[in-house]
Formats: sequence, C-alpha cells, structure tokens
Amino acid sequence: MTAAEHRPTTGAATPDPVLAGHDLAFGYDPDEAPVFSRLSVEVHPGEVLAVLGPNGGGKTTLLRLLAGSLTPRSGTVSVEGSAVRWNRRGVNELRRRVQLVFQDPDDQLFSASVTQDVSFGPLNQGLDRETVRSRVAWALEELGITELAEHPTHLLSYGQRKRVVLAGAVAMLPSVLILDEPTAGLDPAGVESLLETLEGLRRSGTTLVVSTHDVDLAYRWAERALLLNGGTLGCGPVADVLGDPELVAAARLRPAWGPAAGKALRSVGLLAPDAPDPATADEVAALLRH
Amino acid sequence: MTAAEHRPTTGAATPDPVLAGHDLAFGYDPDEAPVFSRLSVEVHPGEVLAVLGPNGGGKTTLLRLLAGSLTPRSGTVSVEGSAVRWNRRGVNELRRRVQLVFQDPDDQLFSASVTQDVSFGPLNQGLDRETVRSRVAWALEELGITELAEHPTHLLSYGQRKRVVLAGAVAMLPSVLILDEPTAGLDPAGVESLLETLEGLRRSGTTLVVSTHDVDLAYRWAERALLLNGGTLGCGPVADVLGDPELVAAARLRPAWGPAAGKALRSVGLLAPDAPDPATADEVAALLRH
Amino acid sequence: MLAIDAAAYRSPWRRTHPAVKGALCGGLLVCALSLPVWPGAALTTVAALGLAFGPARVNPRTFARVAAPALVFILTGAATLLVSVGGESAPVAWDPHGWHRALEISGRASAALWCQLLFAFTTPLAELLPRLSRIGVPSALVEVVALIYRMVFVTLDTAHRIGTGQAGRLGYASRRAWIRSVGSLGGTLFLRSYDRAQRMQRGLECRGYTGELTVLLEEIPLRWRALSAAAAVPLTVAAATLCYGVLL
Amino acid sequence: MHIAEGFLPWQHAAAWTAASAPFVIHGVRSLTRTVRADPDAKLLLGASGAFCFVLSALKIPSVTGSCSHPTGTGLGAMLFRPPVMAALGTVTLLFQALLLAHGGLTTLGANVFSMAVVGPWVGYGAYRLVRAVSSALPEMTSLGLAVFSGAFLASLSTYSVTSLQLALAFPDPSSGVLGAFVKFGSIFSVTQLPLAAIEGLVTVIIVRLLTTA
Repeated sequence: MTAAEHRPTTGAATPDPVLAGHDLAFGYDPDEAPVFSRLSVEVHPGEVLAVLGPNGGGKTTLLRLLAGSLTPRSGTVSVEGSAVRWNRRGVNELRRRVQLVFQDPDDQLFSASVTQDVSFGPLNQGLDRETVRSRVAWALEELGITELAEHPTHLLSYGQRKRVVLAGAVAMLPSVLILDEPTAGLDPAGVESLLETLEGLRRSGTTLVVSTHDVDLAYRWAERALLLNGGTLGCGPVADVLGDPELVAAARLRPAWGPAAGKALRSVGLLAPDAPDPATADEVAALLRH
Repeated sequence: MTAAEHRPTTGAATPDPVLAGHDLAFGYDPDEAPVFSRLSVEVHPGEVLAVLGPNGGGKTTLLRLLAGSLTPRSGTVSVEGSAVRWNRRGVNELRRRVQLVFQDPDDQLFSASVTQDVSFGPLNQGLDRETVRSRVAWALEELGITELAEHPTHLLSYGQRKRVVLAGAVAMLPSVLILDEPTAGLDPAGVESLLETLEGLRRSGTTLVVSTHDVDLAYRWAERALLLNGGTLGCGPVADVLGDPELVAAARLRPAWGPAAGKALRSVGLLAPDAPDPATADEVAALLRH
Repeated sequence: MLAIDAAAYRSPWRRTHPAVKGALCGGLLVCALSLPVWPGAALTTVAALGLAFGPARVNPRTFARVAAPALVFILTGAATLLVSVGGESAPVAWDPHGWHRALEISGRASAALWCQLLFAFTTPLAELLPRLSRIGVPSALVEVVALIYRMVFVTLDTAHRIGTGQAGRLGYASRRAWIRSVGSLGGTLFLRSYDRAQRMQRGLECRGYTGELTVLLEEIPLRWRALSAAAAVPLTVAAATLCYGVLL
Repeated sequence: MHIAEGFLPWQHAAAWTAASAPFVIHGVRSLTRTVRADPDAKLLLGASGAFCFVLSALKIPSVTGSCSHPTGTGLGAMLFRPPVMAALGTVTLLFQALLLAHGGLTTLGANVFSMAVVGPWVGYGAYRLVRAVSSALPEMTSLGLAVFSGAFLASLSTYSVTSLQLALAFPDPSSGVLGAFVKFGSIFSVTQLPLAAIEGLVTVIIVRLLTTA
C-alpha cells in the first residue's frame, strides 16, 4: 500500500514521460487573465503523480488539458512521445490513451445500468461486442464491483458510483488514468479501500495522475508531487516537495505530519538523516519508543 | 482557535442540554432495518459537539432528525427542555431554533442573488422587511461576505457558496447550528478560515453540532465527540473518545495524530501524564526539541 | 425514491423478457377492456392480483399505496355517473341506472389498473427502454428517453434536497412561503438541469462520446415456452368469460 | 388529473390516440431533426425531459389543505415550444404511467392530447398574445402577465379537455355530452381553478428567476 517500495526509482535516470505538458497556457474567459501560462509537467510511466494546490489554483484545468477535455491557448501536450494535434482525430487519439475521471460521478454516468454504462467507452473505441463484454467484466472485477453488474446506477451509493465511473475509464485500457479528487466525499475506510484498488491498477501497469488536497495521502502514496497555485510552485519527489514547509504554505495546504515529525525526529537524532520520514502516527510512536 | 481554552468546562457539572435526542429510532425504508434504534444524544449550550463515523453510519440521519427534517419512528427530540411534537407547528417551532446546513451548498441555494437567498429564512419567519434587511446585513457581516451581497449566486466559488448558505441559517438566529461536513471540499486554507468564522459564531452564543470524518479537526476544535456507526460507539470529551484507538477503529476512522503522538511522548516521558495531547505536528516537534 | 421502480429491480420476474410480461399484462388488459365486465373484469382481477402477490411477490402495501391515487380518480369519476343533470323534473337527480354504470366502469377500470401495475412492478424501465429501438422507435429518440430516465433520478434527488433545505428554513410554513419556495425550486431545477447537461457533455466526451450513446445491451433470451405460458393466462380468462356467457 | 388506465372505453382510447398521433409524430420528427443537426442537443433534451417530469412531481398547495401537482405544460411550452413539448410531454406521461401509476397506457393518447398538445398550444398562444398586447407596459410587468396567463390557461385548458374527454365517454342520460361536461367540469373546477392560479404564480416566480440568473 505505501509508496515506499516505489520510491527508489524516482532517484534514477528519468525514463521518457508517458504524458507531458509543455509551456501550457489556458484561460476560460478570453477577456480575463489566464488560469496559468507556461506550465510544464511530465508524467513518468508507472508512477503516481499527485497534483496539489488550493481550490481555484488550476488543478482541474491542468487535468482536463492533459486529458484532451480542454484545448490549450498555447503549448503542447505529448502522449507517449508524440505531440497531440488539436483536431478531432488527434484529440480522440489522446483520449484513447489518457482517461480522465471527474470528481462528480454523475457527470459521467448516463446509463441506467452499470454494465451498459461501462461498455460505453470500449464501444466508442470501435471494439466488437465480444471484446467489449470481456473488457467490461474485467474492469468490474478490477474495481471489485462485479456484483453490481446488473444494478441500476440510480440505486448505487456515492462510493459505488465513483467505482463504476472508474471502471468505465479502466475498461478503455488507458496508459494514463487521471483522477480528479478521487477520495473527495469518501470516508477514511472508503479512501483506504479505493487506494488499494488504485494500487492494483498501478501494479498492472497504469500510470496515475491524481489531484487532492490531502497532503498526508499524497505523501504516503505518490512518488512525485506537483504543487500548483496559478503556476507551478514545485514539482519533484514527494519528500522534497511536500517536505518543504514553505512550498506547502505557498500552496495554502496543511503541512503533512510525516515530514514535520521526521524533521523533528532527525533534529533530536532519533532518525537517521537519510532515513525516510515516518508515514503514520504509529511509526512516530515506534521511533520514540525505540 | 484551538479548543484548549474551552476544554476544562466539560469536566464541570453538565448544564441542561439545549437540544437532545432520546431513544431515537429511524429508517428510510419501512420494509428494511432501521439506520439506528434507541440512539440518545445531548447537546450542551455553547459547546461544539463533533459527530463522527463512517459514511452510512447514520451521521446525516441523526443531524436531520435533530433539525426536524426527518421524523423519528420512535423516541423524542427536545429543544430547550420541551419535547418536539411532530406536527407542522411543532416542527416549525424546532426549525426556528435549530438550523441545519447541508454538506453541499447547492442543496440550499435557490435564489438569484446572495441577499435574496439569505433573506429567505427571515422572511418565512414573518419578520418585517426592515428587520429582515438588518438580519441579512448582520449575517453577511458575521460570515465575512458583506461584499458578496449583490452577487448572483451562480457565479460564486464553492467556498463562497458554503458561506452564503451558512449566512442563510445564521440570519434565522438559531440557538443551535448543525453543520453536516462543513469542511468537505474546502482546501486547508479554506478550512482554517471557516473554523475562525464558526468560532466567532460560537463566541456570540451559538451552539454547534458538526459532523466530520476528520478526527484531527474534531480533536483540536470540539469539546465533545459522538462516535456513530449504526448506533452510539462512544460519546464524551474528545480526548476520551477520540484518544481511544479501539473506538476510532470501530468507527472506521483514521486515528488522529495528536493522541497517538501524545501517547508515545508520554510513554517516553517527554510529556507529563496529565498534559493535553499535541494538536499539530509543530507541537510534537517543539516537545521533541524541548 | 420511486416505489414502483425500486420494486421492479427486486422483482423475481426482472430477468424475464419484457415481451413475455407484455404478452401477459397486455393480454389481460385487453380482457379487462373488451370482455363483458361480469365475469371478465372479475376474472382479470383475480388473475392479475393472484400473479402479482403470488409468483411476482409484489409487496401488497406498496402496491396499495401506489394504486390509491388512481383508485380515487376511478371512484370519483364513477360517482358522477350516479347523478344526472339538466333533467326535466330537477336540475340534479339520481340516475336510476347510475349504479349499474358506475359499478361497471369502476370494475373495468380497476381490473385494467391491476394489469398496468403488474407490468410496472415487474419490469424495470432500464431493461425496457433500450429494446424500443428493436420495435422501430428511432434510435435517437430511444437514446433521449433513456437519458431522461437516468436524469430523472439525478433531478429528483436535487429537488428533494433543495425542498428539504427550504423546509428547514420554514419555506413551507405558510401558503405564501410555499408558493415562493416551489417557484424558486422549479427555476433552480431548470438551471441545474441545463448545467448538468453541459457537464455530462464534457464528462462523456472524455469517454469518447461523439454523438451516439451506444451501449451493450444485456441479452435476455426470449423463450417461446414462457411466451406461450404468458399468453395462455389471458386466453384462459377470455375463454372462461365467453363460456360463462354461452352457458348462462 | 390523469385519466386512469381502463377508464375510457376502448373506442374512445383509440380515437384519442389517433388524434394525438400527428402532433406527437411531428414533435418526435422535429426532435430527431434537432439531434441529427446537433448531436450535443441530445443531453440538453435529456435534461429538459427530466426537468418536465420532476416539475410535474413537485407539490403545490391546494384549497383543501392537501397538496397537488402542477401540470407544467405552460412552462414547458414557453421554454421548449409546443412541438418539442408534444414529444417531451409524451415521454413524461409514459414515465408517469409506468413509474407512478399516474395515468394509464391505453389512456396515454387521451392524456397526451390534453397535457402535451392542447395545454402547451393554449399556453403558448396565450403567452404570445399577452406579450404582444402588453408590449407598451414595462418589460417585467409584460413578461409576468404573459407568463401568468400562459401557465394559468394551459393548466385550465388541460383540465377542460380532460372533462370533455370524460363527458364524451360518459354522456349524461338526460342532458347528453354537454350536461356531463358541466358535471365533470364542476367537480374538477372546485380544485383545479385555484390550482391553475397557483401554477400561474409559481411559473411567474420560475421565469423571473430564470431571467435574472
């Protein structure tokens, strides 16, 4: 579950990004100042990239640009090495490889039954019915909601609807899955169980980009973090970015307990200078007792 | 901001509750098992009571029962000492004194402008226009959104909408303000600023009942906590209830850092046995350096 | 949220092909409307209610609650037949034949109502609507109707929450407040619906939407034996009624 | 006030279905044409249809102290034009029959005729007429008057047609269809006249919100 086992890779020579935005500029209203300009970001294959920042800081806008749901005023988005052309064909090519799951599941659920809804994306990819059927079954299995296959969508709970929408994206077999606030509205147990599912997806090769307000969550799960507030405040390994109290404050976030406790423990010599920060309160307690 | 200064009062002889539920039972579907049965809760004047538990554990149901927006199958709700009668008149009397603010502000915003929306409740109370006008001005002032008075509601940000809805409840001058997940969807800076506002309301005499998933928040802000999962798991001063890892786990919540760190610090002698738990990572760090 | 809809998804007949239920309930409906009321409507009532509370396991309490408004309409409507107006003796008078007509019409209509409810309580719309394109309804219309069905629940949910919020602020405490509340609720719902459509547009575009809402339809095999068994019920009712007429 | 399943003799049910059919087919044609020209309209039509259904499920106060529901036909016609309303109204009535047991399937044609054809056209006509006549008045007054008349008359004409349908099916033994119409009309008018006025007021508030937002 924790990202500890993945972390060492971030220090190595970075592989070619699977998805990248270069010098992106965007504004919703042409008469007003853009949400951001000259924003660049790289997503490495197999990683979890957390995007953090205050409301209105541009998180959702960036995710939508990367998924082809908005067209940048300038700059380029590249997927698997080739730049996206902003015509219908180019955008559809991008959407085949990059799937965006919105925060509100009701924005993406349109069908009355779960199986019908999940089949929508694969059918749009032009797959034959038999392949679609097996994709749907696999996606439901992957999300742990096989038993909901025959359920009507309007009788599902919020958490279940979130999973159905995720299954709809997963069934399209994207290289990159972008999730806007996937844990919003879930209780802590729901968050844990969703994280386990997402971790399973990542293990089977999906790269994840996740926006969140939860610094602690990003800290223990993601490899790299992008701090956004109208522009990039910082981007790099979570320990560097989220461990920097000034950066975190500039992004109007609450500092994570882990780095703060780690810093304090190191300063009193209870933690080696190169050891990772504790990820939970229990780890702090163990170090103290030790 | 922290509740430290308020905590000592909880040890004193408890005053008469301003709002209480006794042996409440409720279920949405008459053919199915109730959400809970025989649930009792007391809210003391001037306190902040935090209600915590998993999604589906009955938090929102309890809040709605206490605010008269659901009728219990059995049991009584008493406000300021007198039991509520479940006829139209009795329920309206309850609603005059107890106001419930929903999690999603869009559920309570339905007018074209902020002033119109905030004046809805006071107008329904049958107050004359002059009184309504001054109530609205005062409520907007109290919520720090006087400058939004003439704004159309659909152009407000999420955080602003939350404040407008709060102003709409506050303008009715309730004795008790019940807030369902007031911090959900806000970024950390937004949470801090909302807490300051709510603390101001509490100082001017409003009792607060707040549901949340955030154990750390409840821990540092509320006096008492009620843990709910289909029934009461525990109710009492936050340090007792949220400091008990077993109770917190039974409510499927993430344990608060404060009590865990406090316990560890006490066990190594860095914190006096009767000293309060640290409320932030910085306090832990300070104790360690000390 | 909607009692019939929720019950239809729990129905043991949910997996039966809609055509089978259509043959059964439609056939019974034809019996109720076209056969002599006695014993046609009575036999239809027995068949429809027997199937509903027997094999289809419909909850009688829910059934009664849902049927009540329609029954009230039938009874008030039938009651008007008891009197006659504008006669020569008096402006309003009892119609001597009124009882007979009122009884006949309420017997017929209530029998028909049970057939309608039997179908509604056992057939989720989600499984009925997509099949409409197979019987020649334009696919664009079928897609819009299926969307309406999905969005009805989202909109109902919104309406319910806003209504609860208004009630909490005493929005239904007086008639005046009530009218004000319903008005602002209706307006808000329209704006939300519009907004919802736009957001769904964006959300579905990300899933490759280019104008067609094609989905995989769960296949329900149409069994001829089931279809003939279903058709046998109305045929039996019809035969019994006709025999009764011939014999007496 | 929907005519319940089986209440009309089958000949009447068939005749009203035939009478509604051209309007509904015209509405469906214009709807599919809209969708074909602009596929994005599909989601908007879906949302509009859902709105019509939910609007007719809202509760409004009635004279007896209990509550009733608005027809929504006037507002629908003013928002979406009568042809589209014929299609959306038919879907709404079908859903009401299958989800709420309000109105029947064999009586669908009769109900469509009163609620998705006559109501919308009368409401729309009244709205346009009053708008034209009151153009000299201040904009908000003119709009308010037109919207009230549209919604009030749409609701009232809907119930008048329903009464007429019942009268044709069950003529009075001594005074015929006219007497029966008076009979059904007077029973319904006790409740429906105030309801139509309330629906008019509610619709004015709705439109006012829509024009300011």
